[in-house]
Amino acid sequence: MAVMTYLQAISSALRDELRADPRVLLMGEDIGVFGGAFKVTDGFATEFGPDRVMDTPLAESAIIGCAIGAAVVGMRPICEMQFADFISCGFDQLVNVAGRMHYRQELAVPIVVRLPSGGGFSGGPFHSQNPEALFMHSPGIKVVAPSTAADAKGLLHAAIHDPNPVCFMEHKHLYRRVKGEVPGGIYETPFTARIARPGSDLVVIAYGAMVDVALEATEDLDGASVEVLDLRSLVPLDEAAILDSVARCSKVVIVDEANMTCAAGAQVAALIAHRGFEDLDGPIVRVATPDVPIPFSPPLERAVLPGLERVREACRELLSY
Amino acid sequence: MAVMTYLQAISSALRDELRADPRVLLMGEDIGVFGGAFKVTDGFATEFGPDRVMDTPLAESAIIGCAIGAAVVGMRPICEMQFADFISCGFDQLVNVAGRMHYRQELAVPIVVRLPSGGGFSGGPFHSQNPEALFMHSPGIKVVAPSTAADAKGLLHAAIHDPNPVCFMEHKHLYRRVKGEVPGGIYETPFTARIARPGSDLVVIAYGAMVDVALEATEDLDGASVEVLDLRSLVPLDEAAILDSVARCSKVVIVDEANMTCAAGAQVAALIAHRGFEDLDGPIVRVATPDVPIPFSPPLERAVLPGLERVREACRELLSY
Amino acid sequence: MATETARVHADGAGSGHLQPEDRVWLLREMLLMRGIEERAMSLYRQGRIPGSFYDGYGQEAVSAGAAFAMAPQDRLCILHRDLAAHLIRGVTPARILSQYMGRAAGVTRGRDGNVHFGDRALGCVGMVSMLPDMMLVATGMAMAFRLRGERRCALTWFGDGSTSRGDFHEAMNWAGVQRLPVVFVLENNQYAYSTPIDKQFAVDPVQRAAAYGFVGVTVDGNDVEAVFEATREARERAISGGGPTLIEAVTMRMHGHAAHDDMKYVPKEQVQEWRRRDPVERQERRLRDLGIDVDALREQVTAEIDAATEEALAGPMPAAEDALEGVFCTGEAEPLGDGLAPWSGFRREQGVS
Amino acid sequence: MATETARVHADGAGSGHLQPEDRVWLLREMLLMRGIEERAMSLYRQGRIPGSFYDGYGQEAVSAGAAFAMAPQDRLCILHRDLAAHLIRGVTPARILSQYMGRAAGVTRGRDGNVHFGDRALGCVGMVSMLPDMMLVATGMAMAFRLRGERRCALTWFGDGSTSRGDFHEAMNWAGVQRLPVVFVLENNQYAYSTPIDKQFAVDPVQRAAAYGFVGVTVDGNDVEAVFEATREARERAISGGGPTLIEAVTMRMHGHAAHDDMKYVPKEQVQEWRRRDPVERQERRLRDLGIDVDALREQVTAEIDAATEEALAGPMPAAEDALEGVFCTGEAEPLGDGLAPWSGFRREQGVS
Ligand SMILES: Cc1ncc(C[n+]2csc(CCOP(=O)(O)OP(=O)(O)O)c2C)c(N)n1
Ligand SMILES: Cc1ncc(C[n+]2csc(CCOP(=O)(O)OP(=O)(O)O)c2C)c(N)n1
Ligand SMILES: [Mg+2]
Ligand SMILES: [Mg+2]
Repeated sequence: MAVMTYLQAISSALRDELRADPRVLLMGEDIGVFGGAFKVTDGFATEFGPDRVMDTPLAESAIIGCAIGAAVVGMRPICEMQFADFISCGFDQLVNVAGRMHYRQELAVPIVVRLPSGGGFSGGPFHSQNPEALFMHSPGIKVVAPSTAADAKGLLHAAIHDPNPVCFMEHKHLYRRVKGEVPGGIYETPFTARIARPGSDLVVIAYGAMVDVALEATEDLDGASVEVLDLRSLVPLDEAAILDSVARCSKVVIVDEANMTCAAGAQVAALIAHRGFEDLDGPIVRVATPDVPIPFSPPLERAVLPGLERVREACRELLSY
Repeated sequence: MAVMTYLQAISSALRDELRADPRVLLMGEDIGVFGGAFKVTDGFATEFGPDRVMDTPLAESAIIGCAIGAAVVGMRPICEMQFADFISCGFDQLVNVAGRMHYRQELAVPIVVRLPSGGGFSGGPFHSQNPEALFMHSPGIKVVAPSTAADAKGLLHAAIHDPNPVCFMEHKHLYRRVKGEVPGGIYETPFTARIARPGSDLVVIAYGAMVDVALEATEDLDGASVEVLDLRSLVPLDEAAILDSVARCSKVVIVDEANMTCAAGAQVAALIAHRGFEDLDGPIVRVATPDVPIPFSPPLERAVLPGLERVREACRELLSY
Repeated sequence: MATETARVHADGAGSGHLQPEDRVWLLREMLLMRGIEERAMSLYRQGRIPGSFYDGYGQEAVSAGAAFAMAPQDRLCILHRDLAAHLIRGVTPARILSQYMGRAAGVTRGRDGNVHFGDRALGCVGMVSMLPDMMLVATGMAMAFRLRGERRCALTWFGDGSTSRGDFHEAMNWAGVQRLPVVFVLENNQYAYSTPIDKQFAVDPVQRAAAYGFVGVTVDGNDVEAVFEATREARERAISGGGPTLIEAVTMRMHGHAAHDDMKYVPKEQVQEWRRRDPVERQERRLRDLGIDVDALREQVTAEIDAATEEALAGPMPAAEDALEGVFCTGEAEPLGDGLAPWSGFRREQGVS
Repeated sequence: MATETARVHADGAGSGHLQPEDRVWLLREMLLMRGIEERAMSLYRQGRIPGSFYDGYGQEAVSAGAAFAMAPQDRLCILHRDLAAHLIRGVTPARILSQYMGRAAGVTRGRDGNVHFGDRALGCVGMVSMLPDMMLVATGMAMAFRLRGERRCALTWFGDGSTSRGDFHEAMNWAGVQRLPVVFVLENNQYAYSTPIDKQFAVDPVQRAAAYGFVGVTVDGNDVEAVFEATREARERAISGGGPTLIEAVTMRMHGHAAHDDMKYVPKEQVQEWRRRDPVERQERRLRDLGIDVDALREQVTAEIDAATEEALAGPMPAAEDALEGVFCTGEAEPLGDGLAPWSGFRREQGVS
């Protein structure tokens, strides 16, 4: 198996699909000649031509809307938002046209929207957002969020093969920081959770960039056996895996990077409080970004994003409950 | 005190404000000559003129964006979405421009966005949505949702006086069904919860149209003493009142009409599971609309919206826990 | 490539590309549309149609004329006053009435409301309420056709009011930059709900086409053959690489926005003036001149609607359990199928007569 | 009212409405902009500016010329390559450099990134990233001015790329329908990030103004006096009820989109050609011809930037506790204040000289 960065794994999945399936088409701003703001599609325009790696006008609603149109006549469009934050400009097409199409008309909309998301590098209020909860709340959209290179590739393949609209949350902070072994060729990672590290005293539930934070924060926590559950998929949410971890560990900390209120973590907490209540041996603790725009200046940004210390503290406190 | 419908109370608040404050300005599609799709502004154009009760082009992003511009130069614009569902078309201006303005620039954006929301009358997937959770997840936006005529007026006054962007969730199903005594003149209902009916065995937490459902469903529940807490405001969320009810009742059912995942109810559940855990004497039960678009046909719509039976059943089950 | 706005068939001479059978077909579909909508309005008043009800009375020529120019392999996004387009593509009156009544046999099986439907098997995508979102979907279809080198086009309708929204612009601009085989039919019926066009735009939006680099055409929207002809030309241009066309069909919304709307805001004279230009009567006159028995046709159509109404009323409502099914596709993603295309010109193209 | 696109001052003759002091002021602000951005770039390379860094090298005339035509009571939404506008309104270089470095003394106190700022006390709203959202905010300001019968206008800049987005259209259309006192300055610098204009639009967007019912003007964006003159005229039109103006300032982005972008996608000849038209050098030549000591001015500016850099570097970073404050306004909503307006014409208007 090759060792790749998270970013290379994403590129590799896209390249493999472009080679394998003539229906696959990439659409986005500056993804062609320039290779994308993060260079995910570097060199693609040369290999696949400007029609299949399409530099679009600066128009997110059009990118999603045209992808929907292409999808229903047989293409497999993959849209890149230059930053996840810009999905606000294509939100209507995503939630109202793509998300509600199959239920209403039995017409599948096989599109993937790639959303470079998350903070940690002074991107400020408009280049650091984690909008996944917006899609989770909108029926008909799948949402996945890989934390490792292997899953980045496998989930992207699965997303492209899926007959439904899929939001692929790729965390910018992982792009070049995360490296790992990645199987060759096309393979699918299922839309289910994965136990990143088994444990028995407490489970930290996380996804995306927060999985590493959870692992590192709890690596050595006064000898406690801490499980880390990597959700990988937010829609569908692997409720069985979540409840299973809770049943085994009895204590839960949920970490996500999005703004706290109505976030993915809120849904996981609500699920456990309802259906895992009897297994609980302490409050369900959440660590998330408070309800503020992500500030630009490093001391401010550090103060709001969930970091090692906050996770560690939350776990310690709960363990001693 | 006059007896008014919920809709008349909203009209009355708008009229009083237009009379009292020259900075107040209504903007929306068909609100002028026609008086609005629901006739909330019936006759207003005659009294206040087409400039202050402005028929706008069909352009939600422009309605919100122009309201922001007018607000920062001293106006107090109140925008009407013809249906709450259409906020998807003005979502970006609302969350990125209005919501994040004060934090970034200390510039207040005193706008109100009126959102006729909710289902129950075969409005189908695009005239029945309850998008409040989207705003709750977006920092910098207040969200209120009255359930009575008196609160509809008082919360709207408070929203208009508030220096921040406020989403005013007015439930279409309550417009003409709900009637009540409404104080005269301009008064403010605080952005806090209200105990709609005190009780001690179980609390049902709800807002908007679900408050009546909760009250009716639990009016006579095998003699149990059921409290109903009407949240009224979702941002800010009256955490103290919620935790207080939970402390007194120990059992909680949360009802909201929005799609289940990441809804307001999820946030309330997560809050309680974290900070009210010790007071709990049973799982936190949620009743909400499953994650489907709201279907048009009556038997389908009835099957998904939270109704009396589902609430009753949830309470019964929890009471016997 | 900015071209001038042109006018076709303002003289009402009719299209030279239509056989008598075609002209009858067009009238038939307009009569069907009008008849179904009238029937639906009375079903609505009887409480048999839930929600609201919208119709296209007085605008029948726009959807009939444009849809008639579309080939089986073309794709359509049909708007809320365009019932004739569904009929032409092959949706039966019984399925339409079932749809309005929220029955299981409706096109969306009760999932969506009256005009929000499209039969995917017939190459149509049902609209969403958010106007004019479908312009982008049609643009995307056309993009796929161009990428694959196919001689097909996409067509969508939209109202004067919805030209104010951003998606109008994004679609027009994208289609212009990429020179896509798409036909945009702007149904200018003078009002957006209660709002007259002078509050929607300062300059007739057909003028915008040139600023996007393609052809804009104004056509008498109450002359079904003129609409057909303009669309036929636009389709030819599209499939032969000439890029998009914006067709403005000038017409009038003769009923309220929806069933509840008494249209008090419309000056009476305006309605009276347009009543004289009724598109159905106009086509009837043409056919009577050709010696065709229009009254027999009317009777046929009424009988068909009667039968359809009975069939629809006899059908069951959807089962409550069904409400949770189908949010996601669980099988293969099947693309849109081909629709009917009754224009004789297509049979001639294929050597069939 | 659709008018033709006009060209002003393509000959580079300079504006007849500027006194020598004004012309010096304009050069000074352009030199300051260039100098601050150059300094910032080296601070960025030293790791003292977090995040990314964007500049407006080669486009200094567009923001300087347009902002100089704005009165104190006018309101501005300033975009990412428009630093000179901030300077003209009265934001000091030290506050700008502090802003870039995320310091407490920056205009947004570290809340937002480098170019995303505006000083509300000086009548400016800082941009959001989503382009061109601020067009609607400016339109709304102008709407308020018209409603209140005030002789003021709003102005905003935006790039060629952002003309593709829906908000461009909604703003242009709304401003046209309501004939609002707003000036739209389209900064056509040939690229949107890596994407050349021919992938953004088929026809020069200045042509769209007529389709929205107002005046479109093309101006040499590298001639600060021509930009001033076009904006002055547009402002006159706006405040006297003549409606909006779209000014297209044709220029070239001479640096990469941001600090990380080597601009490989731009043909070398294109850059070379535009280098000859440098807007700063052009204004310098004009002033030298008037006998003004440009070198002394340059030195002054450098000294000012040195001092500002020192001041900014000495300032503290914001306190971590501060991160949670101020999401909501808790006091009174205070509207925007008035900015500086150094053009001598405004002093003359007020009888001051
Ligand atoms: C984005 C959006 N906002 C508001 C509405 C509510 N609405 C429904 S129809 C309508 C008027 C549409 O006018 P027009 O486009 O001219 O179409 P017409 O009904 O006249 O055919 C409005 C405002 C909508 N459907 N979509
Ligand atoms: C809605 C939106 N989508 C994407 C981006 C990412 N982005 C930042 S600048 C830029 C190019 C802007 O081009 P243009 O409008 O010509 O302005 P310029 O930078 O050339 O001055 C892009 C695509 C954005 N800022 N906003
Ligand atoms: Mg209309
Ligand atoms: Mg540009």
